[in-house]
Amino acid sequence: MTEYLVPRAEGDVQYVQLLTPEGYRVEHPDYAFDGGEDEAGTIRGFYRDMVLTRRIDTESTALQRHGELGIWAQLLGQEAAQIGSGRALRPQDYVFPTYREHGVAYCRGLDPLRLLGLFRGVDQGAWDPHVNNFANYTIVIGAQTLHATGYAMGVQRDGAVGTGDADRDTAVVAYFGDGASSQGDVNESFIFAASYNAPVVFFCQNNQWAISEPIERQSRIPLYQRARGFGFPGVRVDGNDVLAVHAVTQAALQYAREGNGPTLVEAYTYRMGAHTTTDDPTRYRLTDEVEYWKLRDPIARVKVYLTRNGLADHDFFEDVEREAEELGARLRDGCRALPDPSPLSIFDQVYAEQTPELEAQRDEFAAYLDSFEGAH
Amino acid sequence: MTEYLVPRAEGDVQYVQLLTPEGYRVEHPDYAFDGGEDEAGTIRGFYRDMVLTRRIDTESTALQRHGELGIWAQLLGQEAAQIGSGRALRPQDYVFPTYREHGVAYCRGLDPLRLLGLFRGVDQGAWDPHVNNFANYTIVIGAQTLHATGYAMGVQRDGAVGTGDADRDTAVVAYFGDGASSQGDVNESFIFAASYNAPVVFFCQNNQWAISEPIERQSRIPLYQRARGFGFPGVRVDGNDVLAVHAVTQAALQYAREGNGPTLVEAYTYRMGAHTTTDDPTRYRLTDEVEYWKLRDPIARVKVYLTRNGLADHDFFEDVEREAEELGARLRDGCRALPDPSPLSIFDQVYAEQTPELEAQRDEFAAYLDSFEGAH
Amino acid sequence: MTKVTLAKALNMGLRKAMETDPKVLIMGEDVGKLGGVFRITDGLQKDFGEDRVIDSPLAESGILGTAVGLAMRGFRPVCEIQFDGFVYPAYDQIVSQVAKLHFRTQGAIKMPMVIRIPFGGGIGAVEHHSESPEAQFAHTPGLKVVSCSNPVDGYWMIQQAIAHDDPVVFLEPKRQYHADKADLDEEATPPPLFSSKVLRTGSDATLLGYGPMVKTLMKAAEAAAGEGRSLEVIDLRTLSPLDMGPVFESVRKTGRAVVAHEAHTNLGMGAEIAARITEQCFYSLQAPVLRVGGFDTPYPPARIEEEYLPDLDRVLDAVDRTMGF
Amino acid sequence: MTKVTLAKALNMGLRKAMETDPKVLIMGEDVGKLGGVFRITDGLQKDFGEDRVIDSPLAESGILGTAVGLAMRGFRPVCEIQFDGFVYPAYDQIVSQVAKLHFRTQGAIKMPMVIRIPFGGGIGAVEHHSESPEAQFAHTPGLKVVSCSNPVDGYWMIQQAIAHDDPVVFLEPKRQYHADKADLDEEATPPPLFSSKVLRTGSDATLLGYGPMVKTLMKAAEAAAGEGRSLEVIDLRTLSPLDMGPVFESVRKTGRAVVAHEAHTNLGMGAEIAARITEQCFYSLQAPVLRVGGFDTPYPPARIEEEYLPDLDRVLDAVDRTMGF
Ligand SMILES: Cc1ncc(C[n+]2csc(CCOP(=O)(O)OP(=O)(O)O)c2C)c(N)n1
Ligand SMILES: Cc1ncc(C[n+]2csc(CCOP(=O)(O)OP(=O)(O)O)c2C)c(N)n1
Ligand SMILES: [Mg+2]
Ligand SMILES: [Mg+2]
Repeated sequence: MTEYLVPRAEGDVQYVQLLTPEGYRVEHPDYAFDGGEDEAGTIRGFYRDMVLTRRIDTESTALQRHGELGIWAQLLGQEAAQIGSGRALRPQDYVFPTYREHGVAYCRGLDPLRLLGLFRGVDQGAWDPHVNNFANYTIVIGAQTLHATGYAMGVQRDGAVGTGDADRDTAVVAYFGDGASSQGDVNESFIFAASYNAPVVFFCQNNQWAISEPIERQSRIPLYQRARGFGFPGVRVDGNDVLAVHAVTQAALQYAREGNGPTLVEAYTYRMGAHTTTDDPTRYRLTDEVEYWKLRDPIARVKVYLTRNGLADHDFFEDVEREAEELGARLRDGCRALPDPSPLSIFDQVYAEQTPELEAQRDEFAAYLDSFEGAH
Repeated sequence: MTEYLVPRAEGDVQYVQLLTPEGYRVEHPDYAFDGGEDEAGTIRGFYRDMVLTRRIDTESTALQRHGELGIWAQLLGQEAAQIGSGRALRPQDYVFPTYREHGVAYCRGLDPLRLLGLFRGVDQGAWDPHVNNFANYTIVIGAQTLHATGYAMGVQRDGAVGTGDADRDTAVVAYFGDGASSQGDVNESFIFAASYNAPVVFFCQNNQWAISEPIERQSRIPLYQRARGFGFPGVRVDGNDVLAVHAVTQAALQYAREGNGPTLVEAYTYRMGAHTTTDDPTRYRLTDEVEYWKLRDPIARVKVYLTRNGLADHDFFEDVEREAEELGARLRDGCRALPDPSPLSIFDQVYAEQTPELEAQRDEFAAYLDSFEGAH
Repeated sequence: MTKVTLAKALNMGLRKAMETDPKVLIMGEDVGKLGGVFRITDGLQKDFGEDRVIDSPLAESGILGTAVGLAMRGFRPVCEIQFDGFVYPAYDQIVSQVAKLHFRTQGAIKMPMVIRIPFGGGIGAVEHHSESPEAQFAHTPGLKVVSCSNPVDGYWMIQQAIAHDDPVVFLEPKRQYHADKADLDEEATPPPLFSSKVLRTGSDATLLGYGPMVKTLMKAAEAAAGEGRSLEVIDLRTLSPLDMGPVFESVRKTGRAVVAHEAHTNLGMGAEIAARITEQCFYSLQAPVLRVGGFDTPYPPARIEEEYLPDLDRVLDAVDRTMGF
Repeated sequence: MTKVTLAKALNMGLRKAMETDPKVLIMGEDVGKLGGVFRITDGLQKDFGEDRVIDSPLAESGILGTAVGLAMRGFRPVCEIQFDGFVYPAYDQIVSQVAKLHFRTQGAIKMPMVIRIPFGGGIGAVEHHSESPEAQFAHTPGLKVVSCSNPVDGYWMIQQAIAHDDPVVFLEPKRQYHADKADLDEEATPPPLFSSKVLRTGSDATLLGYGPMVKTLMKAAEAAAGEGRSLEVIDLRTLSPLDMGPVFESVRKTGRAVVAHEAHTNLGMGAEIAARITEQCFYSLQAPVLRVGGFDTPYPPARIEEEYLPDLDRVLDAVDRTMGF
């Protein structure tokens, strides 16, 4: 399939970009980066976020290699897409992730150890979503886009949209992948969101691959254009440019909060690693392509920008590095210390109101387990 | 919901039209009607087809009222959409209908009595689809659009597309409704068709209603534009104009046969009757709307055109009327004569290769039935 | 006391639930102005508005999937599936999301949702309008499944299901919607939702059923009584969890049981009920538990559906057979 | 004779089927270059081309729905569902279309389709990757359902399923893909597809299972033999239709049966098998048929899946209990 030999995103890709791979700021007619009062500080913050997110990723990958995790879904290369969008959220906004939004989870304040619990197999990603307004990871492709849309319909019913109150108006974000765009559920979520004008931002990380399948298998036109078929705006952003992602997401969120309805944001990025730690991408893609994307690294360009413009010094980068080391150590230790669940606990979590028959099954199993205790 | 008070299709609807409701031919920059050598004869044929189709419909509605059918899905008002498209097909083309394409069935040469079998409940629409290249009615909304796409993928694999051989190149048509456009399956069929560039025409009869739900609940932009989101052409045609429907469908079919892939055709029409004979449309729509559409009757405008231009005389119209009467009589008699299935037959049709356990169940039931025979 | 049909009772129960709790929403195809194709939601949109009685796009997965999100936002969605055979496009959302979210989140998320499904045959309909999908939902941990058989139960059970914090698949025997009227006392105290009920006591054998079959079982017991045979009838009411206590008690007394449902016999509820009775009442059983179900074929064309559906004769035939052991 | 794993045997069987019949197609996610996430289709796209080994868009309903159309055009699609838990988006197409088209058309349309599903647990995976959905398909008339338990069966059964004119849900015990190697004689004559098989004869009780449980049952019988207990083991192989002849024969001899599966116990295959055995062997039974299954909870996190899955101890515990009656 030589048609994928030529690295995509070469020249012909039209997207919103505010920081080039070489670290130069550029203008865009429709979008500008809003870094607040202390713009340099904000960008340094993004840098730190991306480095820490990458550390979460590499550390977790290593933990999987050491047998501490059953599997890990890597985000390497997608840091800008996740931090840029995650940092555009307000506290009251609500996120519905896939299984790969570790950077967004981090932005929402979820302890990365909660993510490890899922991949270690001690739980199924059992955090309380209402604590950080960050829903639980969803593995069935696309299902969460409908949940997000429904939640946004709830937001409408609560009158938390279009009031002009910045602390009240709420947007919902549905993350999904390029592959997911083919699922019926995702398209139905577009239909419901359009029909009810729900305050939801569909944030697609087009990382070019759905396991071994290239984006061309899912769509023959740029994905952001899917929205045209449903009557709401779509925009493609350089997903490796944290400033552009932030600007575009912020605009889409605000559009939703104001009651203007859904937007599709396509963050054009690349999955630098394997699909998961069990995947072997050499079977289906060429290193040329990976090499090409290495030059567009989302973190490197921010570092160059900060350095070239004297916005961050050596100490800053060292501090971030140290912080990353600490985070890594905490993850290593914390992961190993995650307690295994008790076998009997599974019976207690099936229903909000336990059933007598399941209670009986539990008791029977408890007695059975006890019989071994006795035997030893 | 006053927003539906104003009859839709007033002025702002852009579509391909070649014959006005008043029966005047008009030009369109992209589409021209091709009536062959004997254009007037062709149009008279369309007229006849539409009248007979309407008769099938009204006769069946009457049969339902008399208790001879369990239910009937009326097509009243959609005759042009169905005859215009049905008459654009070549023998080798293949049709995947919903449950309302009685006019297309008629074009394919399927005996209308076969349709009555389904609605009478003597079978489930059990015609052999390969005889007329007309698949069986599908009741689960949207499911057949994927079947059509798969069939079209098969056509590709058989090399029956893009050869230039007019008797070989094959297009597939998937009929569906405006409501169906919201189903995941329909959107997935767009994705598969686009991805493989399959020779399929998606023919949507937008009759403005999905039972009680207006089209606005399904899409906030004109439906034909849905195709834009998937990267293939979409076109809206006046679904009550048999010449325009024929021209547009013929073009889309030819486009598919030549290997250019899918097209979405939206035939903008109106369901003049109830959703089915069990529906009561007065609960959800205004007579004003129906009155408006009565003026756009698909048959009347052809009659006016033929008459005004001296292309058909009184005898012709009388002949058609007589033919319709005969057809009606045949349906009435034929319907009543449709044999009830034998209860035991249901066991024989579950599998191509009968299973011993089902055979046993059959035998047991046969013995049980026999026990009553004895008792009487 | 008012005389009401099952359809009316459900409508009244829904209205009551909406009045009681402003978080209760109704969602589905044609549930608004039309009041649903069976008119079960008749008048509710008019009185509670379009925000609470939501006509959805024609997409069942979309209905259930957005209901999940609405439930997460604190609402209590009551989703109507238009006909049994159209629940399958939503199957993934139901079994992988609705059923599992409480478990996945260790209780952080509740799914107080009701999935109303008019089910069963006997109305002369075309394909996909007469299915009995209960076993598939009852096999799915995380869901609860109930079925009402009469107007009074309909009125109470729908309210109890809506007030319940777990997702409930609520199966309505569509053939009974307008079949009979019953006296409804809105002041009465209903039995718990997840309980089965002995409707008629007897000593020779136990008849078990739910939803549309209950009426048939009662008639069968009546007919049998005429021939001097005393049959106990139990309306199971809840299919997941099953409330087997009264069943075991009954079978220990009668020694014989026949379980009936419209669903395919193979792997239908009858299989589970037979297995449980046999496990728990082995020494009391005078005969194997016999099953009377729909055949293991797709639902047939309407003209022969009455042959397909278990009826009084087939139930009594099974009773004869069990007595013959 | 070659020593092959189940994964390899299936791959060889698929290849053979594709060589034999040019109408055989393979469809699914990542089945092409990658050869599927389990590599069952490894090398097939390279040798048979993209037209016959089709990487599909990420949409299960789309895969099954287009397969229906391809079957109507005369092809024989073999659809791979990547993991058991991802079959549900295709559930509607499977139960309402694939299963019913032959019936609907009174035989005018055949659906010679195989739906391959790697199923079951024990591989340390995350949610939705360890499901056992067999009962739901076996409950659906129009489908046939089989499961292989070893490489030799895998090689033959996949070919037989593909050659068969009805739709076959083909359940592959993913835990066994690379577990063991077996001698494969490609010249042998396989037993019929829809037949169960006595793997070990015994006299005290009968163990029944399929797919991933068969190995456990054999080990249990082995262990029991060490304690002087003689257990018969039957690999059911076909779940719909069931081939109960050898089972009845066995139970009439032993008087006791234990049926095991990973699927939830409630309404699992065990319920049906227990019910049928009880119906047919009532006077031979010394004890109720006991069931050892997955609990009636969602599949748990990987760290406790071994507790959830029926194992040798739980099987032997059930044998003890059945002997205690
Ligand atoms: C319904 C469903 N089908 C298949 C899978 C298996 N699967 C997991 S991830 C994946 C690819 C997803 O690709 P994409 O949406 O692009 O997201 P990415 O993994 O690239 O972030 C597949 C096929 C699944 N999880 N759910
Ligand atoms: C999956 C599914 N859900 C619901 C139904 C019930 N139903 C039958 S027709 C219909 C409306 C279809 O509207 P549309 O697609 O516009 O076609 P029309 O009937 O107007 O021709 C509905 C909801 C169904 N048949 N299938
Ligand atoms: Mg991707
Ligand atoms: Mg319509």
